[in-house]
Amino acid sequence: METVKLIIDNKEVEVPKGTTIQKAAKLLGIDIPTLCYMDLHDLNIENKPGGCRICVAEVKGRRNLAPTCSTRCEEGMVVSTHTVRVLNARRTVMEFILSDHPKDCLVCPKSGNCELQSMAHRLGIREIPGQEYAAMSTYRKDFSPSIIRDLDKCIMCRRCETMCNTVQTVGALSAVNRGFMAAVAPAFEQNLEFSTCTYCGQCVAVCPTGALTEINHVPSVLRALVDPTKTVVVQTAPAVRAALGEEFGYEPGTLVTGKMVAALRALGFKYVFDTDFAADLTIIEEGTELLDRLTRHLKGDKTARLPILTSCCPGWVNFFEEYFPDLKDVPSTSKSPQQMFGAIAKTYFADILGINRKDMVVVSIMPCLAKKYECQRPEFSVDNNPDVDFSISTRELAAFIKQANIDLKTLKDEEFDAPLGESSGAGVIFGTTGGVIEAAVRTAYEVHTGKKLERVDFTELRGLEGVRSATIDFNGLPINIGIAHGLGNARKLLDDVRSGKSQFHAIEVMACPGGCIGGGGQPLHHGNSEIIKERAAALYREDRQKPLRKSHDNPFIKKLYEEFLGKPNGEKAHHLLHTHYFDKKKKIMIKQ
Amino acid sequence: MSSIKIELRKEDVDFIKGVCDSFKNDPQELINVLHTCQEHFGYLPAEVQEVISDNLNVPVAKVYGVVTFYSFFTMTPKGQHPISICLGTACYVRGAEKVLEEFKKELGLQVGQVTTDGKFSLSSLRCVGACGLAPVVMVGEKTYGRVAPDDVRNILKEYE
Amino acid sequence: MKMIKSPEELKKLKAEATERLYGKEKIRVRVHMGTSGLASGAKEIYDFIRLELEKRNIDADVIGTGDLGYSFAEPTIEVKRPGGNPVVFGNVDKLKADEIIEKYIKSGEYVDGILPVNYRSIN
Amino acid sequence: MPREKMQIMVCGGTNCSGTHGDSVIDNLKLEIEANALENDIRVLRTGCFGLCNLGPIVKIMPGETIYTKVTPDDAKEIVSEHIMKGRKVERLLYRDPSSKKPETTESELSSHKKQLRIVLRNCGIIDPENIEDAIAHDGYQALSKVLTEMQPLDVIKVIKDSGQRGRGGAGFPTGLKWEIAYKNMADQKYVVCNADEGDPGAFMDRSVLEGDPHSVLEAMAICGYSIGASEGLIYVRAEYPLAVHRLKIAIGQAREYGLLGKNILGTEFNFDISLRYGAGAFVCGEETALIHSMEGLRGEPTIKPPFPAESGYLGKPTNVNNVETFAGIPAIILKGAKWYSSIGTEKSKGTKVFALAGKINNVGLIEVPMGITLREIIYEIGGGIRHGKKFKAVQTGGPSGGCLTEKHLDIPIDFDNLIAAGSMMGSGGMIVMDEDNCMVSVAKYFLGFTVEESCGKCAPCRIGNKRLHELLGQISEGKAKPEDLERLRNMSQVIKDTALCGLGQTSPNPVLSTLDNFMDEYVAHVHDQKCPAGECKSLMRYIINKDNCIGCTACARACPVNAISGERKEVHFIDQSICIKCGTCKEKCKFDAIFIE
Repeated sequence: METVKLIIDNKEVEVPKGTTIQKAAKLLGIDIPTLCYMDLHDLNIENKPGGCRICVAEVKGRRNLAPTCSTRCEEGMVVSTHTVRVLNARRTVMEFILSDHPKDCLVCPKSGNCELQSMAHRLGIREIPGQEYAAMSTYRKDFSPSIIRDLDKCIMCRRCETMCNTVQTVGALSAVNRGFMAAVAPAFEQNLEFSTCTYCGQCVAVCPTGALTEINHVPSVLRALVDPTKTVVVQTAPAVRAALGEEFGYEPGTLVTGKMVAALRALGFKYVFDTDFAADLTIIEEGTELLDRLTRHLKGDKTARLPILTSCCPGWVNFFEEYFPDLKDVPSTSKSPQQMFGAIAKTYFADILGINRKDMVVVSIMPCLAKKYECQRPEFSVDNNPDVDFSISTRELAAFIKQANIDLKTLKDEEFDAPLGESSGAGVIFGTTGGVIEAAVRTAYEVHTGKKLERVDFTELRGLEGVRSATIDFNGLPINIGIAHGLGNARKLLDDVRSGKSQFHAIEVMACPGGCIGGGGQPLHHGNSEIIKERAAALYREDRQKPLRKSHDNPFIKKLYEEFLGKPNGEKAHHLLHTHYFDKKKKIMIKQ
Repeated sequence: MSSIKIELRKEDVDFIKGVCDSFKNDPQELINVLHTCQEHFGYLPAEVQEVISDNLNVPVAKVYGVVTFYSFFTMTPKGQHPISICLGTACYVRGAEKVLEEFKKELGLQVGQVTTDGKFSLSSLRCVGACGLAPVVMVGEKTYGRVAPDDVRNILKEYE
Repeated sequence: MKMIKSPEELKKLKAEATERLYGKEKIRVRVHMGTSGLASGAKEIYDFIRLELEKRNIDADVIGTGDLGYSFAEPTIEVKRPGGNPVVFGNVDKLKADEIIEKYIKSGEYVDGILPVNYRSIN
Repeated sequence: MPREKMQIMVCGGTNCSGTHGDSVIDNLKLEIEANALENDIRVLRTGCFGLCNLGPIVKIMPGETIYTKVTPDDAKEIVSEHIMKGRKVERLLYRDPSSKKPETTESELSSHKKQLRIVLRNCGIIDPENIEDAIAHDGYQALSKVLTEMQPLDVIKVIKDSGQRGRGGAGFPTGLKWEIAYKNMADQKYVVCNADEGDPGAFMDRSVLEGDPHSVLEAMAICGYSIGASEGLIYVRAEYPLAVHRLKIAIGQAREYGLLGKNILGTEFNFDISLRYGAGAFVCGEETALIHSMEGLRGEPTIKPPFPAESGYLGKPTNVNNVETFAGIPAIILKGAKWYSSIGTEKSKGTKVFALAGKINNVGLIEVPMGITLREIIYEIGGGIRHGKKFKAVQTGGPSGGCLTEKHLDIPIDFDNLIAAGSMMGSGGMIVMDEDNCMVSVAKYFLGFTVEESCGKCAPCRIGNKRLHELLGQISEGKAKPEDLERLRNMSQVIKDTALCGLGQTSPNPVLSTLDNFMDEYVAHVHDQKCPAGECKSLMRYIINKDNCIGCTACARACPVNAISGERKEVHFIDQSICIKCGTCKEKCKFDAIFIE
């Protein structure tokens, strides 16, 4: 590889040709600050508009300062990253940015976790001159079912736009207007609700400021907890336990399952259950559906459409309802684990407790913002009583725990409650890309072949590549599996399905890059994709530690079918655990 | 979710489709499509942008992003007699701002607004290239040169 | 279709065009009709001159061109009489155009508003 | 045809302030009347001959005799000798200093004319809607020469040797640009003509497109041949409907004549041109922004490298030049690099078209050799300052440039000297300002333009320029603090240092250059709350002169905000706290009793 040598802050460094100054500096331990640049290297995501101009440095012989995020190293370059000129420029530009930013840090939802705030601190900004007459660019606030947009706080880093367009290909957000009033917004600056937004929350996950945050459902949960007439049940998604610890100072990848359960109990939840249980249930239903379609397909039944697509990710469901309504009979009809849990909790478990579903409140802790919208879908309620009442994100849970004076670190590990708290390792790995399909394969293989799996770990289905494929031998029957995470990658596979080119029997799709561990409701990764890798590793670790690794081995699942549901995909199961999809593409109506 | 239904007349939808077709539904031709549609409709209402988005397969947010980027595109209809005051440098140094003020006063409008009867709309633009005639005012297609604030009332009278 | 298929044909066409457009000595009027000229009323002057020359039975070519650059004196027109040098007149309104036709075009008598050529050109 | 009457033409008149043309005319008329010749001899006032250093000029027809530096006293001799006796007045003829030979006709004197038309050679001459008129004027001869006699590298060498630099603003050598695009291999390359002339007060590109579109088409084809491109695009402002119309006609005719399309002039070379429209974004003059705009996107600039020559339109090597650059190319090919490089200064060759505007008499387009001085442009071509006012400054380079003052009047204008003087060539707008223009307001005007035209991508331009504009507003309202001037300079410097594209980086130039050249005006606004030019409204005070006021009440009745009080027949008084400085009172006063302080 061709390399170049250059000097940064009097230190020599040799880097491959094409390396940016910023990356070269990092090798020397020089951390050049930036606000807009973001590199999620392992996920192949880069945001490099060169817009914040915080990362500038002096390059000898150059007329103006160079943005180090996008200036390539050249042989013999001499770079200084902290001369008086650079520091003055960086501070002045920061003052510019702050001069058009609300000063309500104390009450901002991003306070303490805001990259702009940290930058102001780091650069030692002590005053913002000219505030008396400085105009601010102000916009209407927008509250959608999942996401709050407060564009007054937008600094035009364009990360959300990159996520929404380049990565997710959702195209709900675009830079709009120009100059001082430029911002990132949906078409016609309407509410997100009326856009093509899937609520995947990736925009929120990367927003450096308080411009994009989630709708806070903690107050509603709190009200339910103190209501003596309500039995409050909580379910926690698999990806939450692998990330919650980060909010309390644990290293990324630390599993805090037991402490999380203890904290939830301490918060007053009557029953602390595991969404993993519902994940196991999902596998039974989805796996049965897959095998059914597969068998029919093999017999030549043209109505059995393949590939089957997973349907446990609500962002993904929103996406295909918007962009692929013509394929809405292709995905599995199985509800997501969150909704399966709610449906079972408010029927089966309410029966066990002998209470009316109206007196039960189901709360879910999710790594996801689309779940907030999903639980509000009208088809997931009975007589206006939703199966899942509130969905709060990992971040909200962390804040809730802190507000309740609970020191997570000192809590003793506790166990989930029965019966909806028991799960297999297959349910755990739902939280990472490839996990759902691996879980499904574990079950489908054994059900289809009648043989016991010798090897439970399908490592060929794991990894962070955007689109992956593998062929699993079902005792002589090769099953082609496709995996996509990130909606842009999903679109590629879906385009093939639409055109009939797809060779897959089953496809797993997760809306968020990395799967749920990289969800829009997770603790912020601040552009460090290592964190996402660590979380995935943690889930696979928990899977390995579980005594049961396959969903159909979960004794409580078996019991559920025996006592309540009957057969997988049976009539009752169909009624409670399956759903249907809608065509949500915008229609152009002809005026008569 | 984008579940709003938009309504347009069939001939309008057909017109837009025709325009997009004539540019081979190439997303790169978005600006040319917008030009043609604005020429036809006089402005680019949201509905028109939706149909363009649909035909060119460009997210409507991006279409809107483009429309709001370029000052030539507008989402509000112009008045029957659109009045544009050139604020190019040559006109500026010869007092165009005072002329603009006079129009604002006479019409009770701000730049970008239309009179309630839809008769006049007021806009400023940068250099129509008739610098020799500065300050220049355009009403529709007609150009008025060397306009002084005192002339404003007379110009408006022509259109009453 | 007048496809030019070789450099020789281009040269030939150049000669033909020059002959056709400039070969015959006659009165030639150029009205400068760029945006700036048109904004000052050059189109009206163009129409007026065409019509009036016809009415007054004067054989002439009237050509619309781009602007000459004399923004301060627009509209401007250029008149070339057979054998004479082209003369540019500025601030031409209908009254002036009438005067130019009557005096300069008909009898070569100059009128006010002449703009001498103030430049050199490589042409 | 009747025998031509004798006619005397005198330059100047109403427009010209530099000479005493008026008195010359008066005296000539007196002499003619004194000799009772008024029926046979006419005295006419003409526009500028472009020979102002020899002016006033008197031209006598027939014969085209030119007298130079004529004084009013010379009238008598001209009439008695030349008119009555047909003898030329030898001493008034111009004599070439070296040959001492008298030059008597205008054409003999033409080498003294300051303007030289290369780019504008056909503007106003040919019928732009008739390709044969263009062909009759050497149109497409350069293309023919290139295609049959030259290899691509030969063409690039000619352009390089000519020393032509891009007329779009930054002055990058054209030949070098072509060479880079030539060297970048690709299956498809593009030639783009930047016709998005957005600089307020500049209209040279439009004039070329409207007056001589074929030169541009021809040059683009030459460029295509040189760099290996078969497609050309013209990015033209939609606000130029006439230019678009004539371009469409020209392209159509060129195709019809086989001068665009396949196998041009029977060679292997294919080249065609299509139009893309701008939609009102100044920033699209920047190459990368222009390319994004052509791709149907927001015209936001991106960081260079990669340069368009590596990765431009659709990611392919793209050569972008502006209209004026292209329009000069055919002449360079036909007349040679040596000829072109003999014009201009050492580092800036050829001619430059300027759009003269503002407080100058002869507003319009001029084309002058590089190296001419501002003084020559303003006083010898532009006819001086309007209404005989005092020259204050010239803004060149539009919102990206700076102002040049009295002290810069004699520096030879070229790319480098303008930059050294704190301004830039830009696209060639030249706005002349007189004593009535407040330089703080001028800076504020340009910043207002930049704020409106900023794309909003980078923080220094999006927010920084807004803050600069606001602070200039504070200054012009007399509300700024002394330390704000230092802050103004620092903000300007940082924006220049950190902004993403050329628009942002140059946007503070009007501030920096006025700070450098007119610090006293800033100080007056900040320290004394006074606007020396009397332009800043909020610093103006309308005051009633007690001696002149007779108490007619006209002003008080006219005041729209009732700021004027006073009894009938008594001195009136203006309440400054109510006054909105509309000036109505001053207009109404018949006794000159109201003055502005």
